[in-house]
This record gives sequence, structure tokens and C-alpha cells, in this order.
Amino acid sequence: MNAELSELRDSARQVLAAEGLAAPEDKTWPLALDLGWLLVAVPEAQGGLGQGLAGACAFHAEMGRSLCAAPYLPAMLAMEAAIHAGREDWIERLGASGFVTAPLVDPTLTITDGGIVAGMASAVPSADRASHVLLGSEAGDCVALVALQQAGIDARHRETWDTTRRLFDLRFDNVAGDPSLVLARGNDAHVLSRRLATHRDFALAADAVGGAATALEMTVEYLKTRRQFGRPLALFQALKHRCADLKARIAAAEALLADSLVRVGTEVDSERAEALGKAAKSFAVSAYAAVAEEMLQLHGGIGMTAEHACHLFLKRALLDEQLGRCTSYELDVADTLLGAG
Amino acid sequence: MNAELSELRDSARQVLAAEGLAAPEDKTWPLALDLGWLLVAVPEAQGGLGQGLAGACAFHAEMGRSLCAAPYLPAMLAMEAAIHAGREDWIERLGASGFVTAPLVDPTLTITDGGIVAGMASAVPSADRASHVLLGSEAGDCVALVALQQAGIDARHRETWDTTRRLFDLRFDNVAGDPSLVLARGNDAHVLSRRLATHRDFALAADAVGGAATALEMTVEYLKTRRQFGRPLALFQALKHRCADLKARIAAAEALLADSLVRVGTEVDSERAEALGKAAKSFAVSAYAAVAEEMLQLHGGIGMTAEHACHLFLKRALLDEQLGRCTSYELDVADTLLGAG
Amino acid sequence: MSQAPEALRTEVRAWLQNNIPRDWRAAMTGTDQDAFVRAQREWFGKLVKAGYATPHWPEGWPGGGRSLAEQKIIYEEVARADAPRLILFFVALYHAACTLIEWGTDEQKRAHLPGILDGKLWCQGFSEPNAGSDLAAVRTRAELRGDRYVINGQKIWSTLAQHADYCLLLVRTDTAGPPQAGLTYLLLDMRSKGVSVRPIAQITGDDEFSEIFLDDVEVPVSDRVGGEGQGWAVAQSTLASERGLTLVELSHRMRYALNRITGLMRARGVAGDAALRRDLGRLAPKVDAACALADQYLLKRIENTEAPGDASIVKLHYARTLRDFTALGLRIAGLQGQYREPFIRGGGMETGNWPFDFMNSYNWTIAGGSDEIQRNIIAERMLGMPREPKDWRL
Amino acid sequence: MSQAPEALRTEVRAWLQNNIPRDWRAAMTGTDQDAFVRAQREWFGKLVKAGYATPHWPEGWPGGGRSLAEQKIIYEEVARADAPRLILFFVALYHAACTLIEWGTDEQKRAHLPGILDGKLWCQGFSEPNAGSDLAAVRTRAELRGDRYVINGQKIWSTLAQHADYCLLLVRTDTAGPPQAGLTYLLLDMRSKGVSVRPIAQITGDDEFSEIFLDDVEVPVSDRVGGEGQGWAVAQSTLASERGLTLVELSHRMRYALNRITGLMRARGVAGDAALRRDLGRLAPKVDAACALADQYLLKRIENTEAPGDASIVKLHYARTLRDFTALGLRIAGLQGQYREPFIRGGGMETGNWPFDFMNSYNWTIAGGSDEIQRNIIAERMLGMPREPKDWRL
Repeated sequence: MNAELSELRDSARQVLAAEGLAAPEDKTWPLALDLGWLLVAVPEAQGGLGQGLAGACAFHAEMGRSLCAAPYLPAMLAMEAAIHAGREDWIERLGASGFVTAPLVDPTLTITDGGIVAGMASAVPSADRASHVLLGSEAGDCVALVALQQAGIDARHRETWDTTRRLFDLRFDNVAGDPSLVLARGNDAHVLSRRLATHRDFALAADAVGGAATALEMTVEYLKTRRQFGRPLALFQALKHRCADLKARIAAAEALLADSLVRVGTEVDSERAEALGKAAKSFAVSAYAAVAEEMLQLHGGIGMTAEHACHLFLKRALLDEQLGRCTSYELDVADTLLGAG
Repeated sequence: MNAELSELRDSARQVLAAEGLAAPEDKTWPLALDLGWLLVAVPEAQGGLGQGLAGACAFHAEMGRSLCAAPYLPAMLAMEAAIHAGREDWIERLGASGFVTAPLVDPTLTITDGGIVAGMASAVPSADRASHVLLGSEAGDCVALVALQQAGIDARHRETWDTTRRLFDLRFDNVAGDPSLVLARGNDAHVLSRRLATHRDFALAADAVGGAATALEMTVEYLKTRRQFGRPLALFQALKHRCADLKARIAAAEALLADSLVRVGTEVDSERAEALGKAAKSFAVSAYAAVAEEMLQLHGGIGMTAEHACHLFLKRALLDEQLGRCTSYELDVADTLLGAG
Repeated sequence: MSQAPEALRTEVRAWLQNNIPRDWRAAMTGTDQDAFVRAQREWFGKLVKAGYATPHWPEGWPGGGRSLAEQKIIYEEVARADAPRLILFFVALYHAACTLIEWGTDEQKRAHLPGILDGKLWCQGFSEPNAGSDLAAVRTRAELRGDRYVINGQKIWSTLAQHADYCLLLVRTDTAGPPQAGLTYLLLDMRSKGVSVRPIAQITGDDEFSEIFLDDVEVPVSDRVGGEGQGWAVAQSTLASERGLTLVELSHRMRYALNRITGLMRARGVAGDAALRRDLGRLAPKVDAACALADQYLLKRIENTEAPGDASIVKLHYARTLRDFTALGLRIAGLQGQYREPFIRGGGMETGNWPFDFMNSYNWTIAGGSDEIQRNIIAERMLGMPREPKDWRL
Repeated sequence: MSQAPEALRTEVRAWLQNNIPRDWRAAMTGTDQDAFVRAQREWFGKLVKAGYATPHWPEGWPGGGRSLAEQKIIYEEVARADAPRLILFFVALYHAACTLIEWGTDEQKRAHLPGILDGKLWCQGFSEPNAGSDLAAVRTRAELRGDRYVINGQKIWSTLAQHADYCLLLVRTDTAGPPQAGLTYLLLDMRSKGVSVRPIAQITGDDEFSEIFLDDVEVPVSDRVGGEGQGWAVAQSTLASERGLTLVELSHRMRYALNRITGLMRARGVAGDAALRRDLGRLAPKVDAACALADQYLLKRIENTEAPGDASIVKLHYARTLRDFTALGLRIAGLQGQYREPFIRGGGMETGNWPFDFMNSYNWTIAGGSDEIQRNIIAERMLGMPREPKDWRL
């Protein structure tokens, strides 16, 4: 991580820490906009910080660390699409004030040549606050922005156990798209789709790594404080060893994420980048879930109360596991090694 | 376990303990014969002890406990077949002095109506000492005893990492069987095959449960004796908790085995018995492997030396996993619950 | 009250078939606690009348005098029939009744046992914020003033205390000497002045546990169970009162609930997924083993051959298996399982609301002696591994 | 000796292509140790000549003066080319040489460093039967008599000591005071009177470790490294001499060896098994993470930002991943994998002889500080969890 990025990251960490864990979206989203966090991956030539995907992931990790409720990830996907398409108008709009959301799982929809959108996009964060949604057709041959305030779109809030995300199902009943908002078609759309999937997977990996780190820190802190049988729990070797295993697992996920980002470099739309993203996501989210599960167990009864933060980590970790393309990642990794089954 | 059986079992345990762990086959096989261990499942009407499959499993568990090298399991399969077929001549012969072996994995061979045997039987213990081998055709329509001292049979010793078993590959090149040694044909052969598979799986489960119990006892004993950093290892809570988990896993395997044997009762040739045997085997052998793996780790360097017994347990556990129908058991259990995939 | 086992089984099975509230799961889905309490009371009334609520009570009481083997049959059938669990009355029927039967004065028995049959509710006041698995660390203070104890302190994890009429209260009457020796056991009327109850919002959205705050609460000496300083021993009886039976019921329920996993696999179109089939094929024998352990444990209790640690093994294995069970369901449910749906109040451990069930399973790995405590017990009492020295502190 | 990284990489890659012994794996399969030693000597000779055996030695020595980054490139290429590991010379090239370079007198350096390049073999005499991971418990006694130490005791787990010319020997010269302070570090000529070596038969069938028995063995005071009582500090240098590099090599070798698993799946006809594919898909990122951890650890060493516990994480993760890797191979191999086949001497950690590899992987979870020790270090030094009190004994 270069010095500029690490400074930016540290200040984001401070700002988010000041807001507290799982601070609401209406407090953290304006911060993200005001402090320019959406510009981190935008090339310098286009007025951004030029920190690329690795820079973006440093921020995604901070979102994970603080269980941030702001819809930073979908907004960054929209920004990634605008960068790819060279749409400086949208880069500016997204960086300054606008919010465009995007589904965090692959949508099942068609976009005709004429731009008619039909089908379903699930797991779309904060869709009620967005002006547009970024959609890719299931066939991968079109990526477009679609305005949300129009007829034929049914948005339904789906309450999740994870309260730090607000997901929507969007149903499109032959909605007329705006041709000027088509960002890519044909092969270019395939490349952009790959780029978006890569960003999404790395972002989820970063979210997981950040969340897991905080979860373990809080757990260790709790064990140092909490006494049972006249001793701090942190003195019990069985618990120490479990924490050590979790630490090693988080460190491995962090290392894999960092290493994979170095390997990707600027080739963010390559097949290799997509494969690396899948592996990093798969490894990181299972580490996160394991840490969050142990966090709850090691906190004992207090972790079972809604007042304590344990469950927020657990619920976010469990949702992270199901975002992206969920469990099929492992099979995809095997495909890379063995060829398709 | 009834009083008679538990007395028999205790005396077998004493006898085997006196021989020491992994005592060679030429010392333990005569004991098995002399002490009537092969008669345990034979009905009283036929001169046996009438203790059924549960009785047999009590002895299989003792074989596992002591890592016994005697080919008790294949001999008991032959006995089971003789009981099923009502062949009192063979019951007597097998119980008194003869040794008939049997493959511990499903053979891939055909037996024609005329009794011609062709194909392969793998994992046949101590075939060089047996007069006959018990074979079932792959199609399940014939079960027969085949004399080993005849032309067309190629017996090849396959050295295993587990030195407490001596397995052979037997290749049959159109060997003429003896019609008087066909024990079952047609539907009766299917029923007998099921009965043999049931006995084999329960026996392997019992072997595993017995072996795992000794392995854990030895490990706990070692931890109590061995000191590091000025304390007995048994005082370190992380190690205590791991031993406790192993104990619970063994207890669960024992309970499942005992309960399944009660459910089977005398219906040893039912489909239900076969399904219960598969589940018990699958659960017990993975417990055994887990215990043996931890045994090695918890013994540290000394466990890595051939002089110490750790590896004998590990190697036997790993072989047990691959005997029977190995990993497909789990899929079979799922078939029972879900129907065939 | 003795009866041929199969006859009892047939009788209970028939009774359950005719009496289980129709569609009780649907009725309890997304309901509030008051409706739940009403439904429980109704079900309780039926069971009491049939004699199936109190098989463990002594001969002479309605339904009482059943052997453990007979009690087991009743529980197995309740599990098989997927009848509602009687959780609202559990403390009253087991903890309170058994403690009173073993330790209570005649007067105390007369005062309370008939009330339990009439539907009086009890809760347990053992755990405290700083004494999770360690009862010896109880700090709630009781001072004897004349013929009353005056109590100050706080209890936690008290199941459904917000509905209770009485509380089994463990308090400290002496701070000198060994910590166990300073405990005393009281029967607290929850309407007493100074008692306040606050339900705990749980991570599952349920609120079946409460905190109890005790502020200068007075309890007459006549409501003490056992002598002053005997609280530890009395509490052990309370905790032993249902040893084994609950886990027979729950493990058998889990076995029947395997069809919720297979049903989910079919509904999600992944019944052919070899990896999930393997997971299921690994889980099912583990569930069967949980049943076998619970059954055999009860048999040991019947035959009086229970050894130290046996109960820990049953609980540890059940708890881990329940975690695996619910985790598998959760993963199969996929993104759909992440959407919050109303839970079934009193629906047991495998309701098919997978995130709820998964989180709820922590009740078994944490409460009633956590997995970690069970491992200590198994290592020390069964395997004979040494305990850490008492004076080992930082 | 500095060079553009990519130029070095190209050069090493080309050299390896031309110089790796053809079919060395086949040649080392089922061979005896003498043939292995000959092959290792030959390979060593080539590497020394090319300067690739001693990149970590100081400037001025043949091949020496390479930065850690350059050393890493060499190791990566060795792994990529699947070259034989130089295990027979490892202690000489790293442990002995680095210790002498840091602590040796000029005379000691002159006496021993050139010999190492000529092929003199060294072994390590640290571990003892009752001091596995705990060097402070070393009991082998050295008494100063005139200008010589007289040594009695026993060492164990000494790699290939049966072939060694010299031994790095840690002995106790003082039994009073803190245990670390009584240790002294000696250079032992293995031909000395009273030294006997017994190879240990391992469970894998290999015998790469030995016991060393020391019976009134005399070592001149001039062969002491550091002062009397400084043995602990000198030993730390020895152990740190190859920190990081070995695990870069081994983790990268493991990554290339993933094709042994995929090859096995194809050969066994189970390449389409969804459950195994999922296992493989879980393993592969774990292997990649092992590489990433090793690489990043070395970077920290280069940048001097290593923190306590970092090395433990790298080792623990590598060791667990190697266990998973070999266990997966073992299970895929099925019954065929249970038949004993000759192993490849010096063939590394993933030879495709799966039971051998699986058992051999315990060397990484047990030796060099077991997993349990690494967990203690991580918990205490990285997470700041308290140590057990020193006086905590039974």
C-alpha cells in the first residue's frame, strides 16, 4: 500500500470509528461523498485518486471493519462502469452527489437491442435512494444504467437479518431503457461484466477481511476483560489457541487478498483477475463467517443479546457468504484447475 | 450386552492384551480358533454361542483395540455365509480349524451358472493361509466358496502401509467352481450379499471404535506422563479440550454402533440392516482416523518414530476408511434420505 | 401406574394424534408472546388432564409415578408427533416440582405443587451477569433480618421470567468461607415489592429470556428450601431434575427434522448436488448418534450406572450436531435464507427458519454449561486429566 | 553481486533448465541413502559452482552477497523448476554458516566455511528426548576440564546426522540460575571419540533423522561459539538463519504440486466429482494464501518490519495447508493409495506417494516448534493474551 493510500485509509478509519460500529447509512453515506471515497479508483486524469482496485479494496475493508451501512459497494460498481465506459459526466456526478446502485448478485434479466429491460435484479442495496441502477444482462451482452423513477419497475424491500444492508428486489416489466445510458454492448459488455464481477468479489473479500479483523480484536479484548473462575478468560489456553487459529486464518485471507490485488494490477478486466477475485472472495468470506461464529461462542451469553455487537458481525458475514455468486466459487476455482466438469 | 457376552469379551480382551499390540497373526489366529471366537455368532442350535451380529461386533471391537493381525473379519464373513446357507459342515470346519478368507471390498467378478469364476477380488486378507475364499458375483446373483489351491488363480500380495493386515489381490481366469460350494443363487444370493455387506460394515465400525478407544487412552496416558515447560502436558487446557472432543466423538460412534445393532436385532439380512451398517461404518471410521491423526500430533516427535505404536493406529484407521465401500457411504446415506440422486 | 411399554406408546400416540393443536406451527409463526402464552396454557391443560405433563411426579399425583422408561416413551412420541414443546411450563414441571419434592417441607409442597398443575408459572434465578457457567460466583446478596431475607442483586438468562409467578432463587447469604458454602435457595414470589423483570432482546428476535432485578426484595424464611448455606446442593437437584429427558426429546426431534433439510434441498433444486448430499450423509449418522447417546444415557440413569462426564458427552455432542444441522440448512438456503422471516414461537430447534435456527443453536453451545465447560468436565472427570491449580491466577 | 531482478530470474531459470538432473525423481524412488547422498553431493557441486548455493553468504564468498529479494527469486525458480531440494546441505549452508558468520571467531570461520563449500556436512544437536520444543530444558551436560569440555548426553531429531562431519551442539554448562543462561554452544567434530549416531526409523519408512549419543566426548574450548553461557543467544541466530526462505520455496512448490492432485483426480476417474471439486476449490486458495504469507513475510524481513508472531503465522498456516493438501490426496487415492510403494528420497513434501506425504506432513506440524507452540506465540505475542504464570505447576 502506498503512502498516500495508507494515509487516506487511516483517515477513513478514524472517521468511521468516530461514527461507531454499524453507523446508519444517512450518517455515513454523506461522509463517503464529502471525503471523496468514491474517487479512490478513478484515474487521476479523470479527477480521481488513481488508486485503482487495490485502493478501492482498502476502503471496502474499512466498510467491513466498521460494519458501515453506506451503500459504498454498489456505488463503486457504478463508478467502475463509468470509468470503463469513459463517461466523465457520470464519473463526476457519481463522485460528487449522485447515487447509483447495483445488484450484488448476478441479475436474471434481458436487455434488448432497443434497450427494453425485463426480468429481476436481486440484492440491490438502498435502491430507494438511488437515481439509477447499473444492470448487466444475463447473457452478458449489455451493461446499462437504468433510471429507477419510471413505470414498470417494482422495487420491493427485502429485510435481511443483516441490518447493515438494505437490499431490494427490482422487477423490470419491459422497461424502456435510455440508449444514452448503455455503457457497453457486445464483447465490450462481456469485458465490463467481468470487470464488475472482479470488483464485486474483491470488495466482498475486503469487507470480510475488515470485518473479521474487528471481530477478532473485540473478542480478544472481551476475553482479556471478562473473568470466570477467578481468572480472565484470556488466560485459558483452549481459548487462546482458538483465537490464534482465527488470527492465522484472517492473516491468510489478508495476505491472499493483497497478493491477488498485486497480481491483478491494472488488468482489472482480465479473466485472470476474475478468477483471482473469486478465490479471494471464497477464502475471505468463509474466514469471516468462522471468526464471527467463534466470536459469538467466545462471548457466551452476552453475545446472544441484541445489545451487543456480536450478532452484527455474524449476520453481515453470513450475508457476505451469499452475495456475489456464493458457494459456486469453489467449483469455479476447481474449473480453473481442472477444466469445467 | 448380556452377561455371557460381556464375560467372553472381557476374557478376549485379557488374552489379546497379554499378546500385546499388533501381535502377529500366527500367534493370534490360533487363539481365535482355540477360544471359539469364531462361534460367537453361530446359533446355539448349530453349536455356537448364539450371540449374533452384536456378539460378533464385540469381538471385532477387541480386534480393533489390540490392532490384532489375525484375519478374524474375513473368517467371520465366511462363517456368516455358512450360517445363512445352513451349511453345518462348513460351520464346524470353520469353527474348528479351517480358514476361509473373503475380500473386504466388493469384488468385480462374474460367476456363471456353471460356476466359472472370472475377474478380480481385492483386499483379501491372508489369502495365502486360506483354503477357500468366499466370493460374491458383482451382479449379486451368486455367492460361493472357491478353493484357492487350483489353476487359474493368481494371488498377489499387496503390501499395505498398515502392517496389521496382509491383503491380496486375487485374479480369477475362468476358474471352475465347485457346484457343491455354491452357497446361494438368485434372490437368495442378493439377500446373503446384503447380509455379508452388513456384517462387514458393522465389523469395520467396531474395529474403528475399538482402535479409537485404545488410541485415545494411550494418548491421554502419554500426556499425563510427558512434561514440557515444567508441567505435564495433560495440564494444558488446549490439549485437554482436544482430548475431550475426541472422547465425545468416540462415545458417539460407540453409541451409534450399539444402537444400530439393537435396531438390526436378528434381521441381519434386511435392507435396513445394510443401511444402518453403512451409517455406523462411515461415522466410526472417520472418528477413528480423526483420533489417530490427533494421537500422532499430540505425541509429537516420538509419534513419528516407527518404534512407537501411534503409526500402527493411524495406518489401520486409514486402511479401514478405504475398506468396505469407502467414501460412497455418505452418498448412500443421502440416498436413503433423499432417494437416489 | 406401570404399563406395558408398547401399550403406553400406542396410547400416547393415539392421544397425540387427536389432541395436538392443528397447524400450531402456522399459528405460532410471527405471533406475539401473549398469544404464545395462551396457546401454551391450552396445550398444558390438555396434557395435565391426560396425565402426560407429570409422568415424573411421584405416585399419587395425577399422571405421576411413571418410570424413566415410560417417561422416555412419552417424550419419544411427543417428538415423533411434532407436538409443541411445553417450554413455558418446563421450569415449573421439572425444576420447581422436583426440587420441592426432594427438598421442600410438607407445607411448601402443599403450597406449590397443586398450583403448578393449575398453571402457576415458575422461572429460574441462578445465572448472573458475572457468573455464567460458574454458580459458585453468585453474588446476589440475601441478608437475614428477623424472619425475612432482604435481597439485592440481579439475575439473568431466566427463561420467560416475564410471565412467572414464582422464581427459584439462588442467593448468597455468606461471603466468608468456600464460595459454594455461602449459597441459599429461596422461593420468590414474583409479585413481591422490588422485583422487576426486563426481557432481553435476543439476536434471533426472540425474547424468551429475561433479566430480574432485585431491589430490597423480602422473602420469608419459611420460603427457604433446605438450610441456610445448603443452596449449592439444592441447586444441583434442580439442575438434575430433567437430566437426560430433554435431550431424548430434542435429539429425536432433530432426527425427524432431517426431512426439513431434504425438503429444502428439493425446494431449492439442489437435491442432486453431490457435495451437499455428502454433507447430508455426514450429518445424518451424527444425528442418529445424538439420539443413541441420549437414549443410552437415560438407560444408564434408569440402571443407576451413570458415570461422571456422561451427561457432558450427551450435551456436547447434541450441541455440536445441532450447530452442524442448522449450519447446513443455512448454507443450503442460500440468499433466500438471508431474508428475515417471522419465526415460530416455541417451535423448537429446527423450525426451518434457518438463520433463526442457526443462531438459536448457540443456546445449546453456551447455556447450561458451555461446550468449553463440558470439555473441561470430560477431560478432568472422564479422562482423569489434571485440573488447573486453584491458585492459578494472574 | 546486485542484478536486475528479472535478469537474475531469467538467468536462474535457464541454468536450472540445463542443469537439473534428468528424471531425478525416478532415480531417487526406492533408492538407498548412499545413492541419495551421492546425488545430493553432485547437485550441490553444480549449485556451488553456479553460485546458487550460497546467495545468502556475505559479499566476497563465491555466490555470496545477494539481497533477500534475490535469494527469494532463486528459491522461487528452484520451486518452479521442481529441482531437488538440497536437504543434505541445508544445515551446513544455513545453520552452520550463518552462525559462524555472525558469532564465529576468524579462526573458526577460516576453519569451517571453505569446508562447507567443499561439501563438509553439518548436523544440528539441539533437541533432546525430553526437550522437544523447549530448548531451555536441554540437559546434555558439558563440564570444563582444562581446555576441553567433556560432554555426556543425548540429542535427537538431528537431520541426516549419520552423514555429518560436524555438529552444532547446544549443551548445558551450568545448572544454577535461569535455564537459558546455562547453555553453551559448541562445534563438535563427529569423528570424536564417544560420539555414536543411530538413525531413527520413521513411520514413513524414511530415516532422515538420527539420535546422537555423547559419552565422555571431548571438545576443545576453542570450538566454543560465543562465550560460556551464551548458547541460547547463539542458538537463536542459528534458528533465524533461514527464516522465511524455506517457506517461500515450500509453499511455491506446493502450489505447483496442485497438479498432482488434479492429475490424481483424472487418473482415478473422479475429476467430475462435485464434492472433490469443492474440496479442491477450497484447498487451492489456501495454498495461494500460504504463498502470499511466505512472500509477504520475506518482504517484511527485507524491509525490517517483521513483528513478533509473524513467522508463527506463516509456519502454522503452511503446516495446516500441507496437512489438508496431503489428506485430500490420500482420500482421493482410495484403496490404491493404501498399498505401500517406494518413496522418493528427498522428493519434498508432495511426492504423490500420498500416505508417505500425509505422514511426512507431521514434520511441519510437530518439528521446529509445533502448531501448539505457534498458537501460544500468536496468542501471547500478537494478540497480547496473558501467559500462564511461570510458577503454575501441579
